[in-house]
Amino acid sequence: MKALTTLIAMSGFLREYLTVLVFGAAAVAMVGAMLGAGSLLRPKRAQLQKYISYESGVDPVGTGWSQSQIRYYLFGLLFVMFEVETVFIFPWAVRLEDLGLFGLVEMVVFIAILALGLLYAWRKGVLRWM
Amino acid sequence: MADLAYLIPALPLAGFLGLVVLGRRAGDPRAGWLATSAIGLSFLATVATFFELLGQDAHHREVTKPLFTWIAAGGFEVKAALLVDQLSITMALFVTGVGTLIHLYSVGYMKGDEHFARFFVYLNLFAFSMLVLVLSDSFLFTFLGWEGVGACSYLLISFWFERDTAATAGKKAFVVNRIGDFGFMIAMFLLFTTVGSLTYKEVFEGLEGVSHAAIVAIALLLFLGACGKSAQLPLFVWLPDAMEGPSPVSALIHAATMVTAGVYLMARVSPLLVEAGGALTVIAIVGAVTALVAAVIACAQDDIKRVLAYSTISQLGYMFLAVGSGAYIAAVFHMITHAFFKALLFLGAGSVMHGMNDELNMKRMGALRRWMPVTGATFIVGWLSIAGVPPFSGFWSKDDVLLAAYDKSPVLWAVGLLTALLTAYYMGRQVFLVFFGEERWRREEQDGVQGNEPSRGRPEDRSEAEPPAEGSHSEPHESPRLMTTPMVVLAALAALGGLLNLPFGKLKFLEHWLEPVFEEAEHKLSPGAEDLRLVLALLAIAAGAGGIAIAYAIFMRARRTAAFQPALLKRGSGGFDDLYSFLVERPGRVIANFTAFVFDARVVDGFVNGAASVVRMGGSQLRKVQTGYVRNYALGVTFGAALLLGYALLRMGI
Amino acid sequence: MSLDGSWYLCLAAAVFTIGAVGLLVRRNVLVMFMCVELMLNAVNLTLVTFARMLDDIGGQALVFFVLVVAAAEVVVGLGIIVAIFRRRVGATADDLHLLRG
Amino acid sequence: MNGLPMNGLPMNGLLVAQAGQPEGLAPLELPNVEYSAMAPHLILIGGALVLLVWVAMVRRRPPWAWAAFTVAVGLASLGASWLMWLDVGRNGPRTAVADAVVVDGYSIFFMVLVSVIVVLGALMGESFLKREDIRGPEFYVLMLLSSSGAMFMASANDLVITFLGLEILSIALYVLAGLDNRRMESREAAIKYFVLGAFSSAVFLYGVALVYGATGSTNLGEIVGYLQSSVAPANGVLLAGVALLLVGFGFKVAAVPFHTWTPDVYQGAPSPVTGFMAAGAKAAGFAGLLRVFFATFDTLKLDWQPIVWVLAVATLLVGSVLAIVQEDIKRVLAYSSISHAGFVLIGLQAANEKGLAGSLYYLLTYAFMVLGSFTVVTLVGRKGDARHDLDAYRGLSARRPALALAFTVLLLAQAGIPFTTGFLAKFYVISAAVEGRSYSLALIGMLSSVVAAFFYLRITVLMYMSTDEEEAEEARTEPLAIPRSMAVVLAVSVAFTVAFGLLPAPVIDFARDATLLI
Repeated sequence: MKALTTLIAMSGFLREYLTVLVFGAAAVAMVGAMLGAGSLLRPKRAQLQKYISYESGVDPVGTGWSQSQIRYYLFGLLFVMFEVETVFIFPWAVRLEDLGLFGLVEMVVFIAILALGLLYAWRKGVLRWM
Repeated sequence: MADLAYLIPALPLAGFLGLVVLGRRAGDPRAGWLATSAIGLSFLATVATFFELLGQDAHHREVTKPLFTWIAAGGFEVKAALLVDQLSITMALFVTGVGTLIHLYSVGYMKGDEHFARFFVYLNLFAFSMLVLVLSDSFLFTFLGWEGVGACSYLLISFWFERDTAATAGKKAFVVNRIGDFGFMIAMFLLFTTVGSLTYKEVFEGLEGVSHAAIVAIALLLFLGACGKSAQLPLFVWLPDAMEGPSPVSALIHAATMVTAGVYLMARVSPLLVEAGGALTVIAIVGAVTALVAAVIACAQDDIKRVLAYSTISQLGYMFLAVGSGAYIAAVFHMITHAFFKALLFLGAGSVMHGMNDELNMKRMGALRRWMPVTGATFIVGWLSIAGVPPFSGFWSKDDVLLAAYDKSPVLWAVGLLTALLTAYYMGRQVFLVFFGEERWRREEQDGVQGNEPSRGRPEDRSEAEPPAEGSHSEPHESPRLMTTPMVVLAALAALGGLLNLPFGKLKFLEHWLEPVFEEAEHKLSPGAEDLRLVLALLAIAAGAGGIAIAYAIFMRARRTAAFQPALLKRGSGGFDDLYSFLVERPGRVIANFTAFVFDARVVDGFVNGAASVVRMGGSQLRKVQTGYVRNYALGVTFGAALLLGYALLRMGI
Repeated sequence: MSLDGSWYLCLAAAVFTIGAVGLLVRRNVLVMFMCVELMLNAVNLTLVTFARMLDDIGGQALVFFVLVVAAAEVVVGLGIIVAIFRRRVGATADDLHLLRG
Repeated sequence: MNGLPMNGLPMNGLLVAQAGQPEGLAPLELPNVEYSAMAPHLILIGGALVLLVWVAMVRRRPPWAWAAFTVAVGLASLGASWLMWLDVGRNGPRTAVADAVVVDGYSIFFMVLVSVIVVLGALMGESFLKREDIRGPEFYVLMLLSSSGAMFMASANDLVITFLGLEILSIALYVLAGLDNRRMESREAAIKYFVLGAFSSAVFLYGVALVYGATGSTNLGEIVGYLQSSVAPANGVLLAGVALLLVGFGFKVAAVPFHTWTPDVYQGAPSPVTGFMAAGAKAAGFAGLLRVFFATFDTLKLDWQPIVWVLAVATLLVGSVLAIVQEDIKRVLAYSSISHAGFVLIGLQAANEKGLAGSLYYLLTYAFMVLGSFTVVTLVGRKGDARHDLDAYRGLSARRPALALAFTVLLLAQAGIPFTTGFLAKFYVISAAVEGRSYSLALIGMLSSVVAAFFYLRITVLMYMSTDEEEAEEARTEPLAIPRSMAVVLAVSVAFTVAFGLLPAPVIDFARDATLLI
């Protein structure tokens, strides 16, 4: 009972979260019940074929591990770098007018340095997609 | 006043330095003459200062002449200064006087010795040290002289170091003296801690503040030092062996001067001894016992010089007996007369050896007075004096000592009387064996046996002028005049020495002279004692005559020379050597072995190597922490972080 | 009534410790790397909470720098990890123990 | 960083995500950023960028051009910091860039030190790269960047700047450690250094956050103000923050128990990088540590002094004891660097003026000694940078007497033999400890230097006790040529160690005048 009373006394702020909580719990309960009942009721005859990883019907070939192309990584890394750059540009953009010329020059320098990095990476052949 | 005083020690020092520089070039006689002139001038300076002091009235005869600042170490400062008073001048007088005579004698005696110059270098150094000891105004300077004479006695005893018996004798003398010096040093430390200064004047003034126990301790320790130097009972073993040195050395150092240093010290610290009541009786007892023991051993010695050595120990016993019974003046008087007749006897013995080709054993001498008339005559004067036959000096001084001893306690007087009888006996035996009786040295000649006691190859023989080749055994011959003149002078002094302090009323010069120095220390004779003097004197004369009669009966009449010579006595102080080596040497050797092999090897080295191996082992264990796995390292960092956070919580908690 | 700051701080501390333990326990280098990111974000949460509690902008500004640093670490870290573990299957941190002692 | 331009912006407005209402915004005052305060840092970063552009644009380049350029940049930053030293000398220390960066004797001391290290490091690296034919200026660019990070750490007046400096320094070093990708150890060293570095910087950051939470600001000046004003400053959160900061610095400085990475990374990384790391990274770590603990947390002295004592003792003992059982020269030098860190910690633990000056002096002299030593290690390592077992040094005196002599001087200096700066450094630090009345620490310091003397002498003995078959073996391997640039580094470091050992006055004054602007 004590849990209930604290529940009511909670502030409005929490009540909104409460509804989200209840809604999520209901969904989980429903799906769980269905799958649970299924696994309980069906007979269990384990065969090897049943445990092959399902690759949309195609029989899997080779081991689970494969030589991943490095270039995917490189692009990922570059993306992270420039995405963080934008993190800094956002607050700058919000107060553009107040920052005036000083702000502009500083941001240009900021972007230029990062562009230099990109130029170096480009000359090093990182961007060549082969 | 007494401005010549500094010359007294300075001259022998100058002689010493001169000889060191040009000794070798000066060569045989000239070096000797240089040394003798140095000490002669010093004697003149002493006489001049003596007369100057005599001119002063009784109470102004004490002068302190500052020389220079020796040690200036922060608060502690030692100034070198000479204390010129009646006692020190008396000592200086007979030290330089007898010293000059013996230097003269040595010039003759050492003629032909390869290390002639070196002998006189040591003699002058000895004279300087002795004078410093006697004239110093503080314990520290006395100790400087004390060590100097100790060193010189070592150098002179082992003068003929090729002979290993001489070398070991020198070492033995030095070690035994060191034990005495050890006592002296501790006494000085005690004095410094309790009184805070080392000069005699300040020490004696500052004595009130010191506890009685400390004073007794200091007195006994100083007495231990005196025992070491003056060869009293526990530490007398070195003196008989010291006879290995040349005879003038025995005469100067081991009869007249150095051995009396102990008595001088006791006299100098008399104000302190008075405060230390119990110590005086101890000194008296040790003195008496030493006198008796030495006299008994002397009776059984055949070596002419060893008899005189034990006799010296015995006479020193008398002096300490006098000091113990409070009669400092009697002790000094006996010291002076003893210096005269003992130096004379040793020189006599030296001249006998000189004439008899270094023959030491009295059994192979006899009737030498016909061949050595002067030596014989002077020896007999010395003998009569030491035996206490009036009017010779020995009688007067010994009589004073016995009177004081009686006053202290009749038992000590009885021991003293017995010793006097024994003294007369063994000196008589020596004289009859050596100078009277039939010529026993001639009988060996027929037997063809020429074995005198010490090995033939003694350097002293090589150094003898006449070639031994002449006949199997040369006739004994008189020593050259250079050697006999000092003996005659000494004989005169020995005979007339008594005049210094005749016991009749005004004639007590020495007593009046030394009165101011010992005024409160001197033990006033109890009233009844004075009239006993005559009775005691007669008894002493009787004892002396009795001893001589016994000796005469045994050695002149009975033709039997086998008097009672039990084996133990024969070995003399040998017994004591074994005792000491058993008591001291064996445990010392065991401890040394233990520390060297067991402790040092196992513990110390073990510790050092152990530490090294611990570090190495620790290193190899710790190395396991570096596993190479990143996650272990991360664990290390986390552990550190946890440690610090834990500490922070702890800090916050309290 | 809104939750006071200490709840958020405790949550952040919990996340931080999970990240730290994760780094110690897991063997795969990538997972260890993700745990580090987890720890950094836990610190971000603490910073923001303190900023709100102190009503001071400094904390939030600091978060930006933390983000930049985390990004830089990601780029460099992945670069090194990929360079080293390209040729081997199932790269775990424990394969790396050539240097030890 | 409340001096940031966004100050006036209703940040919390953003959080609540109402529609923007710009009219009610407070006017924005802009901080005046005087770039002159960060001249040396900017020179280094500029140099790095120019190098990057140069290699990107220009194809052909003479082999030594990059090294020469880096040396020029190093000298330029040295000149700039010397000018700042004179300027501070004239009109006193000041803070700049909205109190974020401080220009005082202390920071300029480290700028000078780091510039010198850059110059020597570039010289050392040039012939190494030629020998191992590692193309590309990456070595120089990363070195310049990490040095700028080191300078930021030294001149930071704000924990954020310290953290940024730490990160710039570390990330550049992670890559530098993995530069020689032919050798597996180098890559392994990089990974280890990276994972542990990231972990410890996260811990450090958490410390910063806690200190921020407890004192309300990350600016060192304001923290000091807070500590002095508040009545019971030492509350739990602050102490925990201080503890975590100590963990972060401890890791960077390789104090025990955070030292475990040092031997592996020092052995794995290429020798010139290890040299740079041992000199530059350690100096930067101590710069931050000394400023934060000595200046800022001075009022909490009673709290952190015992724990620093424990760290110092552990570092001293573990450093010297483990060095004895090592067989690889770089691991020996790694553990010796740990024990040297212990000595500097003694200076910190003394927590008095003399202790600070002692530590600074120690870092300066140690930098020269360790750079010289690693030059020799690089040389003896020969092609492939693999010959680091102690036997490689057997009989070195017979083959290269000059090299052997130089190495002996440097080793003896590290052991603390008189007439070298090493002795004065140890003496300075230990006398500070005695003055600070931590006698036990001084004693342990001396004990560990006794143990340390053993493994320094062991190497010296190896060099001078040549055995015959060594001669034959040497003839077979390619001759040990000493390129000019390496010779210069050796000469400079040995000269510095001995010259200022004999007449130490100028360097000691330099360390003493490097006062802190509290």
